[in-house]
Amino acid sequence: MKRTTGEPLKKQAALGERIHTRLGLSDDDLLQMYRTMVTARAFDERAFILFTQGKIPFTVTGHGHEGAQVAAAKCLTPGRDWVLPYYRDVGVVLALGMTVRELMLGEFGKAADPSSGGRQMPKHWGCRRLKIVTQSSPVATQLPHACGLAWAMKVRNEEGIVWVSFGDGVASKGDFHEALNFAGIHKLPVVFFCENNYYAISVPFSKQSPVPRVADRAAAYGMPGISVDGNDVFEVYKATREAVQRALAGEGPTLVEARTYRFGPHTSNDDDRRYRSRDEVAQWKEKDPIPRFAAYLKEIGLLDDQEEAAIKAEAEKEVREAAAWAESQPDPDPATVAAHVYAERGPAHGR
Amino acid sequence: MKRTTGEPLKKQAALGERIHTRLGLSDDDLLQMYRTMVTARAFDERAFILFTQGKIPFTVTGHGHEGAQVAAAKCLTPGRDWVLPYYRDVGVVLALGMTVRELMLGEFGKAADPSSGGRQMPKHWGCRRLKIVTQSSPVATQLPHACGLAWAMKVRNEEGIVWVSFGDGVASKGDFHEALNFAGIHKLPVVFFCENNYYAISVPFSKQSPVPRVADRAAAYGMPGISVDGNDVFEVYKATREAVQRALAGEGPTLVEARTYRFGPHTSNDDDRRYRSRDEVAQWKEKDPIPRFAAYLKEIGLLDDQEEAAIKAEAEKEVREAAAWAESQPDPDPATVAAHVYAERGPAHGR
Amino acid sequence: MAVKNVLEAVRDTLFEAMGRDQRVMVLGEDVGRHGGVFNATQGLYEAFGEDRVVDTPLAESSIVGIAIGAAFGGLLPVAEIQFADFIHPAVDQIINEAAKIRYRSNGDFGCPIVIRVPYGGGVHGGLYHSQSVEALFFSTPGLKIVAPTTPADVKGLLLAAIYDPDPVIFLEHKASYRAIKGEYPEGEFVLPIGPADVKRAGTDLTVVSYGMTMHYALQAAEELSREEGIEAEVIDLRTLLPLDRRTIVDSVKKTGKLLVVHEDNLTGGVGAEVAATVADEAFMYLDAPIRRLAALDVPSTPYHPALERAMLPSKAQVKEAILELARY
Amino acid sequence: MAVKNVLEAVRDTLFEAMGRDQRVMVLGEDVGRHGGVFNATQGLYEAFGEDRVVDTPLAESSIVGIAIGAAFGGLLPVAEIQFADFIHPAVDQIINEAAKIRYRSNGDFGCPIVIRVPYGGGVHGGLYHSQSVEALFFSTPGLKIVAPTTPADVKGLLLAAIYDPDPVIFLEHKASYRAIKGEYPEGEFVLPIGPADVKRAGTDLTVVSYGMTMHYALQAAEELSREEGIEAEVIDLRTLLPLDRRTIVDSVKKTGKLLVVHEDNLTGGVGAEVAATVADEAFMYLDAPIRRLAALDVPSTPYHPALERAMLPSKAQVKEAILELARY
Ligand SMILES: Cc1ncc(C[n+]2csc(CCOP(=O)(O)OP(=O)(O)O)c2C)c(N)n1
Ligand SMILES: Cc1ncc(C[n+]2csc(CCOP(=O)(O)OP(=O)(O)O)c2C)c(N)n1
Ligand SMILES: [Mg+2]
Ligand SMILES: [Mg+2]
Repeated sequence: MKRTTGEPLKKQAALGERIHTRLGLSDDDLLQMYRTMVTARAFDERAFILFTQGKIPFTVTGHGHEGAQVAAAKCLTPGRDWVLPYYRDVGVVLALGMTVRELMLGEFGKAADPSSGGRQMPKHWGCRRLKIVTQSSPVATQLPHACGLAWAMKVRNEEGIVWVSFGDGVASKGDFHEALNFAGIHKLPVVFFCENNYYAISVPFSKQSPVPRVADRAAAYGMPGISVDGNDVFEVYKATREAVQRALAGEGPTLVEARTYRFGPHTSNDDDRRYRSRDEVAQWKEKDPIPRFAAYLKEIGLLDDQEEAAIKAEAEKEVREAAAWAESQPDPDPATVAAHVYAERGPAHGR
Repeated sequence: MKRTTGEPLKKQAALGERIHTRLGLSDDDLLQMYRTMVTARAFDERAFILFTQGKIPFTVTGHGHEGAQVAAAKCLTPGRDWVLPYYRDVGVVLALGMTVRELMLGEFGKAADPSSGGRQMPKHWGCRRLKIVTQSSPVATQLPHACGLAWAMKVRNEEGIVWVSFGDGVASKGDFHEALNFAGIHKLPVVFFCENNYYAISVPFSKQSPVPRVADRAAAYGMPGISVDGNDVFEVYKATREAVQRALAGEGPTLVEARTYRFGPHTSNDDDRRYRSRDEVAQWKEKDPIPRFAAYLKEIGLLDDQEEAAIKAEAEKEVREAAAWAESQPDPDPATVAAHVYAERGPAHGR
Repeated sequence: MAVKNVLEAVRDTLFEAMGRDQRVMVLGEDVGRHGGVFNATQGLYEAFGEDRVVDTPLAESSIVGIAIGAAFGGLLPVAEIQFADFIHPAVDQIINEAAKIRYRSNGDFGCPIVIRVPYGGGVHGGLYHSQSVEALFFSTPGLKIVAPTTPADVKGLLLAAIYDPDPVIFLEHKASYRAIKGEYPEGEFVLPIGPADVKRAGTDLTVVSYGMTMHYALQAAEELSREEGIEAEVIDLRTLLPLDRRTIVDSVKKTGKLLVVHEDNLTGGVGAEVAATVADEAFMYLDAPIRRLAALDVPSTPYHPALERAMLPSKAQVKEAILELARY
Repeated sequence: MAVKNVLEAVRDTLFEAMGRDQRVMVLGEDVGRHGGVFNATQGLYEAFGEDRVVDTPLAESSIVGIAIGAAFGGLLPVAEIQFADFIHPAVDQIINEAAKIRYRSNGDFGCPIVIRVPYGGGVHGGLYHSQSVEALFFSTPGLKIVAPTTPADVKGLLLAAIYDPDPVIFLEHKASYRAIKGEYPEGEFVLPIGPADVKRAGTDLTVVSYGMTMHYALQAAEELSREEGIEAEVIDLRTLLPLDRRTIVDSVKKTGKLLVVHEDNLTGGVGAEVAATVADEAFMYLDAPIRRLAALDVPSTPYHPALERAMLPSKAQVKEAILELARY
């Protein structure tokens, strides 16, 4: 979508004090971020429809987390930084450069699914090209991997950082502790990014955590812990960027907590009415990061209602077309089921 | 040993402001504690001699930790509180009521060893009678057990607390985190007692911990963390007693850190000269809790040089005799090797 | 007798046990208000309260570790591991602690815990919601493993497990939850842990199995009886550890042929032990090679149905294997 | 060629590999300044510095997890687990992560790590410094397990493991460290992971083993050759996973009899798979029941030497088992 009038630019110039300029974000950055958020939302909505239609057996969505995800991803440099996202991070992987079509292949578990060729459930992304590390489902296991990657970058003097994300429930696990401890001891260039949506499936945060904030745990690891409103794109961007800068400067890891909410059920198998009141959900929906960001863009004249609708329509079209396309792609060949148990040939060359 | 003159009592009365009276410890308490410390020391010295003589294949000592151990144990009520000690805690189990002879059976792995009938290495105590829970060697695993015990006590409305000890290295492990997290969430009556001797075998504390104190980790679990000079019997006693009182009052867990030092090698298999300077060891030996406590006892007239020597001689005699006795006791019968894999009969009745 | 499915059997048995005995508690992720991601604990929270139905943090090692401690304290804990695929962080607590407590304390302490573990594939769960983990624990003396897949067996063995003085891993095949229905005995109904169950008597060959593949074997045996007059004896192990070698060996002594079938992958599976036992103790009675049918030796079950089917043993394969061995 | 013991072979091979290739690193508890509790990493810290010789915190899950991440980052990590008995907290990282990375990424990622694991009993280590853990990992496709016990095999397979593109568990029998000596090949000497090694050719029966019991078998075979004229073929598996079924089956086809010996306990051990394979693939060639000799099925090795001896298979028992089977 191209902008058609110069008007808003003028308006923006008059608003030199606006937060995004202070943060060094350009108009293009903002629009690109907004589009990615809308696309992420549309993607997950489509995935859920595919599930409801019985076209795919399962999905999991990031509804509500898009602001935090896209803001955090904006701080990363694709191809330089290693990224270990978790299953809600559709906004992250889109922002990094995975395409809607690639992601749709994953939803259907198609042969060409770049993450796993249909071996993993949807949303378990991996992509060597973009340094997105292959995900498992057991939670927290990726946190020590992030430390190992950071160790390798450090001793090989490679520029860049490691960004790893996870939910609030994950902070309860042993691997969380062991990883943050190691990163803290060795001041490794890792950004630990927690998307706190206050539930681990049905278990409320108060039964996961004796402290009110995930970030409160950072001090035990000798690292800064920053808790921000995860539905505020700029807060998340600012905190994550500072964390990335600290890491790049050799000052060590940071724990960033983005407080947000998941609007839908845990996965397509879940019924969240069993454990959350509709009131609570409705209250959080008022803080939806997408309309909130849109309001900002409108305020500074970067967006109007018509453009907003157009971006949404465009995103919906893209994901719908991608779904139809992906559905028609070849399924994995059962004859390949025993491939890749071991490497076809050695020796190791770092992969 | 009985006191022979009333003199010191008078002297003590004149010192009403002394710390031990403020803490509610009687003369008898002090002398009993002192004797236990000296016995623990003598026991471990004897064990090491037995190893050097080739009479036992292995041992591990608590040299240097005795002050912390005996002070902590003084806060516990045998038979009421559950106790999960670790392999250095000879002072703890002696204070609770295991006998020198029982412990010596363990050193030799004799059939009558109450902890394991010779199945475990020495110093892996367990004793249902005294609510001392059977120990494994993998570290940190006992911490969630402590939480489970506390849960059971809580829901069954049993009076008492759970006391669990461990080394500084253990704070690095996942099980440490998961246990303290659970205890913090549910405000369980547990005292987590860390004997920080600044080494996990050869690995110095600075490579285990990004924070200068183990107690600094407590805040992440919503519990108080108290770090005390572990060679100061009164500091340890005070902190532990407060922790026990909090637990009894339903106010939840506490992490107590007793900073101390191990005077000898990690175990009889270890040579600590590979990783610690003799200077460092010598400096810590100046803070030896036994002479330090003796000095206090002398100051308040509870002990003189002669009595000090007598207590030592008595302890040495006791452990020497116990060693000779234990050595002569029957070895485990090889025919019992397959016993106790499963219960001989059911059903379960809580054990 | 009421007819229930396996899931209902699990839930109702837990309900009965908790109603009858204050010491019984359940703990795990989402077992409380939610009632469990499979609904296996539904209603327990409302009936028995949060002291006895505990939503734990997301931390499997501590789930088992806390259960162990609670057992020391006199409770009879039933821990749920949400999916078998997530039991691995608890392996230390299970193998080094629970299974060794009695032995290492020379009988002074025991560990009466149950670990309920939904397992198995065929549910489009992909690599991490499909695993069979019995081989992981099968070399662990001190531990018991049961894997019942009829509602009656579930009830009888779950009650036995709760009252067993030793740690029991209670495997529940996810595909059996709704697919397998049967009579659910009322009241006190306890089956002994240990004995295998001859689910179908036969003379031509012995099929040893457990879990969903046991049902495949039963169905295939019925069909082959009708279609080919082949009479397969089908043994449902039900208890995997300790293994009931006697029933297996006696059967093979009668039939002369053995097929072992399981959904776990081939190498290192329970089937190897069954085969090895028979190759020793019933060698003189064997008329044919011992056959095993199992999942492919790949790291886990892939997500896409086409791959999943290619990986797991099917009923058709079981039938074919029985037929082939019968004709040997 | 120099004669070295197994421990020296481990250390010197690590030294060579690190000297030659910047990517090789070691990590674990006490591997740095201390040089390892068995001295297996002695001198590495001084030679290669703390970036490449890393004293980790006391946390096994992260030791393996960090190694995996470092491998993603282009290094070739060799992790040490101080004793096999402490590998259990790392089971999730090993089985669910390392072994599944290639498969789950459809070949996009690999996991070239080595996990060195001192294991085995007979060293008065009690329940938690004596365990054999091979059965725990043996049902894990995607993982490789090697267990060499001669200095030459150690060198050849450790170098192979370091350069293997997949995760390798490298089992080092603690009792072999000083007891087993032999020639240590100089320079580049790599053995393939996979093939078993026929350590002694024979015609009367096949003995399959690995680890210390393999040495017992070799000694017993020599003695029985002299004393009784019995010629046992002794196969050293060396690689347990993937299992070299071909060499085993071919040998049994020749000898007609099979004895499997290992120090791990019987039930669910590697021996079961070996026996099951032969009971299927060499059934027609078998002249006798397949025998297994292993440790007792108790939770672990007890501490007191009298109990320890009663639990572990001895050389005398191996000899007796060979003799008995040969005479069958
Ligand atoms: C080790 C492990 N245990 C259990 C699960 C099942 N499970 C999947 S997601 C989840 C909750 C995760 O909650 P949180 O970390 O807060 O992330 P969220 O889904 O809320 O974003 C659970 C229990 C798992 N994937 N891994
Ligand atoms: C899980 C586990 N890993 C490794 C070991 C080997 N080990 C025994 S004691 C020890 C160091 C413990 O240090 P710390 O916790 O500080 O206690 P300390 O011995 O210093 O009192 C290690 C690594 C073990 N027992 N358990
Ligand atoms: Mg959450
Ligand atoms: Mg220490």
